[in-house]
Formats: sequence, C-alpha cells, structure tokens
Amino acid sequence: MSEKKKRKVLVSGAIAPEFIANSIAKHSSKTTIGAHDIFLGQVRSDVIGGKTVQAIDYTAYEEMAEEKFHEIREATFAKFSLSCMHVYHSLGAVKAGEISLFVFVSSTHRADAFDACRFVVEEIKANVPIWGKEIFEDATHSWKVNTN
Amino acid sequence: MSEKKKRKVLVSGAIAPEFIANSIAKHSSKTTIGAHDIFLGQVRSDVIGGKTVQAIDYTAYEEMAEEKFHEIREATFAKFSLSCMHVYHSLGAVKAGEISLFVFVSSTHRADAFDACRFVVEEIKANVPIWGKEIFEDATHSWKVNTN
Amino acid sequence: MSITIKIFGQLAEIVGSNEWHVQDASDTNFIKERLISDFPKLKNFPFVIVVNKKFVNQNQKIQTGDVVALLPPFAGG
Amino acid sequence: MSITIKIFGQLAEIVGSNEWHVQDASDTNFIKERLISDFPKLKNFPFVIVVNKKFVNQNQKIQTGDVVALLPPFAGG
Repeated sequence: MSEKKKRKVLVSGAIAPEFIANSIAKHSSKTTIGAHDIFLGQVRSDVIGGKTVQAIDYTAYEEMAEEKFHEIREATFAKFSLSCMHVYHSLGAVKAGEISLFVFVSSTHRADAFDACRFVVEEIKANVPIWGKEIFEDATHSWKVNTN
Repeated sequence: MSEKKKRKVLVSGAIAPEFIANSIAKHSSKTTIGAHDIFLGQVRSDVIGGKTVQAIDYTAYEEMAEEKFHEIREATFAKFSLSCMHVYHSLGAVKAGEISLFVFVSSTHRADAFDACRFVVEEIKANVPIWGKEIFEDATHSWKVNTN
Repeated sequence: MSITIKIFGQLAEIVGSNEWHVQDASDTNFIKERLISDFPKLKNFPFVIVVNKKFVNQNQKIQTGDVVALLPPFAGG
Repeated sequence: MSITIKIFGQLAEIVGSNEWHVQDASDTNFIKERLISDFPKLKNFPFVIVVNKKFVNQNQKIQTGDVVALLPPFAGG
C-alpha cells in the first residue's frame, strides 16, 4: 500500500476559477515551495463537419480512472522532487470555455514543477479511461479524439 | 512598432490568488483555447546562514524591465502559436508564501502552452533587470541569487 | 462461464448498451472474436480490453469474478 | 562630459547610492575602470553595464543624453 492517501480526482461538472484560487491560496503556508505549475484544459468550441461544439459530456470507467490517477501520482512523486500535487478532472457536461482538467504541481525549484506538470498531463491523456462526447448545437454529437 | 499593445507587467506587492482566478475566468469567452499553462513563483522562507527569509523586497530598473518584458512577449508570440499571454511580476515586499510572478499562457493545443510558459519564465529570469532583497526576521538581509 | 462485460464511450454507443453478456467466456481472445462477430461494425474500431482494471496485451484466461471491460481510445483532458 | 549613472540592487548598496556621477565619461570601459578605482570592493563583483537600456558587450562611446546603468545579476521570479 502506498503511504500517500488516495484522493478523488473525478469531479462533477466544470472546474471553477474560484476553486483554483482556493487551491493556490492553501499553499501559502508551505513556504518551501518556490514554483507552481498549473495546467488547465479548457473545452474548445471546435467546428466539426460544419457544426460547433457547445459542450463536452465526459464519462469514465471511474474505478479504473481513479486507480490510474493514483498510479500517475505515485510515479510523479517517484520521478520528480515535488512538494505537492493536485489533479481534478470533470465528469458530465462541461461547456465550451469552461475548464475540465486542473493539474497543479509545486516544488522548491521550477524545473521539477515544469517537468512534473507536463508528465502528469501526458500520462492522463494516454492512460486514464475517460471519454468525451462533443455536443453540437443541434443536439447531435461526435466523439472527442485526443491529439498531441 | 509592434501591433500588440504594451501592458504593464510590474505590479505593487504580492499577486493575489483572486487576481489569478479573475484572469482565468476572463478566458472563458475565448473558446479556441484548449490549454492554459500557468507558472507561479512563490517566495520561499529559505534558511541562509541560520536566518529565515521572511519576505523578499523586489526592485527593478523599471523602464528597462518593462521593455524587456515586451521583447519577451513579442519573441514568445513569434516562436509559439498562442491565443494569449499575461505576465505580472511584483515590486516591493512580498512575504514568504506569497506569489511574486504570474505567467499565464494559452493556446489551442497543450504543447504550445507548455513550451511557451517555460520559455517566458526562463527569459524573465535571464534577461529582466529585477533584484530581490531577502529580509530576515532580525531585519538584516541578503541578496537573492537565481538558480536553475 | 457467463460474464458481464462493461462497455464505455463510443463502443457502448455502437453496441447499444453499457453492458454486454457473453456465454462461455473462456479467455480474452474469445471475447474479442465474439464481440466482432456480434457487432461487425467493430472490426476496424480501435479498442482495448482490460481485466480487473489492467490492460491485457496478450490472450488471458478469464476466471470467475474477473471484471472485464472494453475501452475505446481515451480522450481525457 | 559628466554623466549620472543609475545603480541598482546590491551594487547600489555597495556604492551607497542609486546614482553615481562620473566626470569625463568618454566610453563604457572608462566608466568601469573608474567605478572599480572608486569602489575597490567591486573588483570581483559581477555586473553588467547598459546604455539606453541595451546591454553593452564591448567598449562603447558615450554620447550626450545617453542613459547609463550598472546592473548586478538579475534575480526576478
């Protein structure tokens, strides 16, 4: 068993800017931190076949996704010198312009924060069973395909 | 002359988490954005010669610093495919645990945001005339030295 | 052995359900072949099979109590 | 020509002022030599000289109206 307690990563709906601000504010007591890197995934209103994406409806194989998020967390702490790390991913509908992924990594020096944040985002995209149904204005949909 | 208008980067005192939240929220209308990368520099309470840093008092060659920030902005837009970019750096006293640098870069795809954010931070550290006086609890000080 | 297989995302849409029941599911190759025979549209559709939340890269026997799932390409983020 | 040079950070602390006046400042080498002769502590102190906010990597003539500054190593971020 891991020493670090499992946190729930999947959250219902969009991630609010105020939630991000609260997360940042909580780190002011951790004064060995010198660098934070935050990645935010925002839903784009892509045009696909002439129709514009209004929202993405996210689903996941939840138990497996949480397990994968935990494995990524363990791997990231093993690989980089980090003070802390927080990850949140939306489930359900997230409108275009709203945030569906929040990766927040903190370290004493900036190189670890930069490297770790990017590592976490790439791992999530590659290994976590989450899907996104892109909803158009006419209620039809297509399935989101990740690119690099 | 550049097309992009010059913005003031240097701000008085620490950068508040609420300010960061507002910046994020403002981007919800830009729905070609898919990825944001945010770097935050936080003042560490380093122990130097047995004394603990309470705050950093930042000074700058202000006119030159703003010019350099603008050059970095132009270079970053030329080098990466970005939707937008915002940079703020503190002047004056910033307490340990507070934020003194806020770099916010947004793009359609994540690689540009990651690469650009890191580029901007490295450029700032290397080329912008800013200095930090590390203030100890007994009101003595030392001068901040940047590392990689 | 009859097992219930979880199905997700676009794969669930094609199959028309989040679950799919297979009789005599001896191993993962059997499951894949049966899936494609029941749903010919999936022949060229990329998916992975996981058993007990682990990716299965070669054929694996199915035991009583195993949790099997079929996953289309991931699109998190 | 007499010019006023801006000084910043630890360099200003060592010199004891944010400004320093030099008589007959013909070029940047002259300014550097004069600085070190007035403040011998600066002999091994790293600093750069900028003229009109541009880094000067080789000796440069000083013109009337030039803004000269002496900058210790940067520590932004």
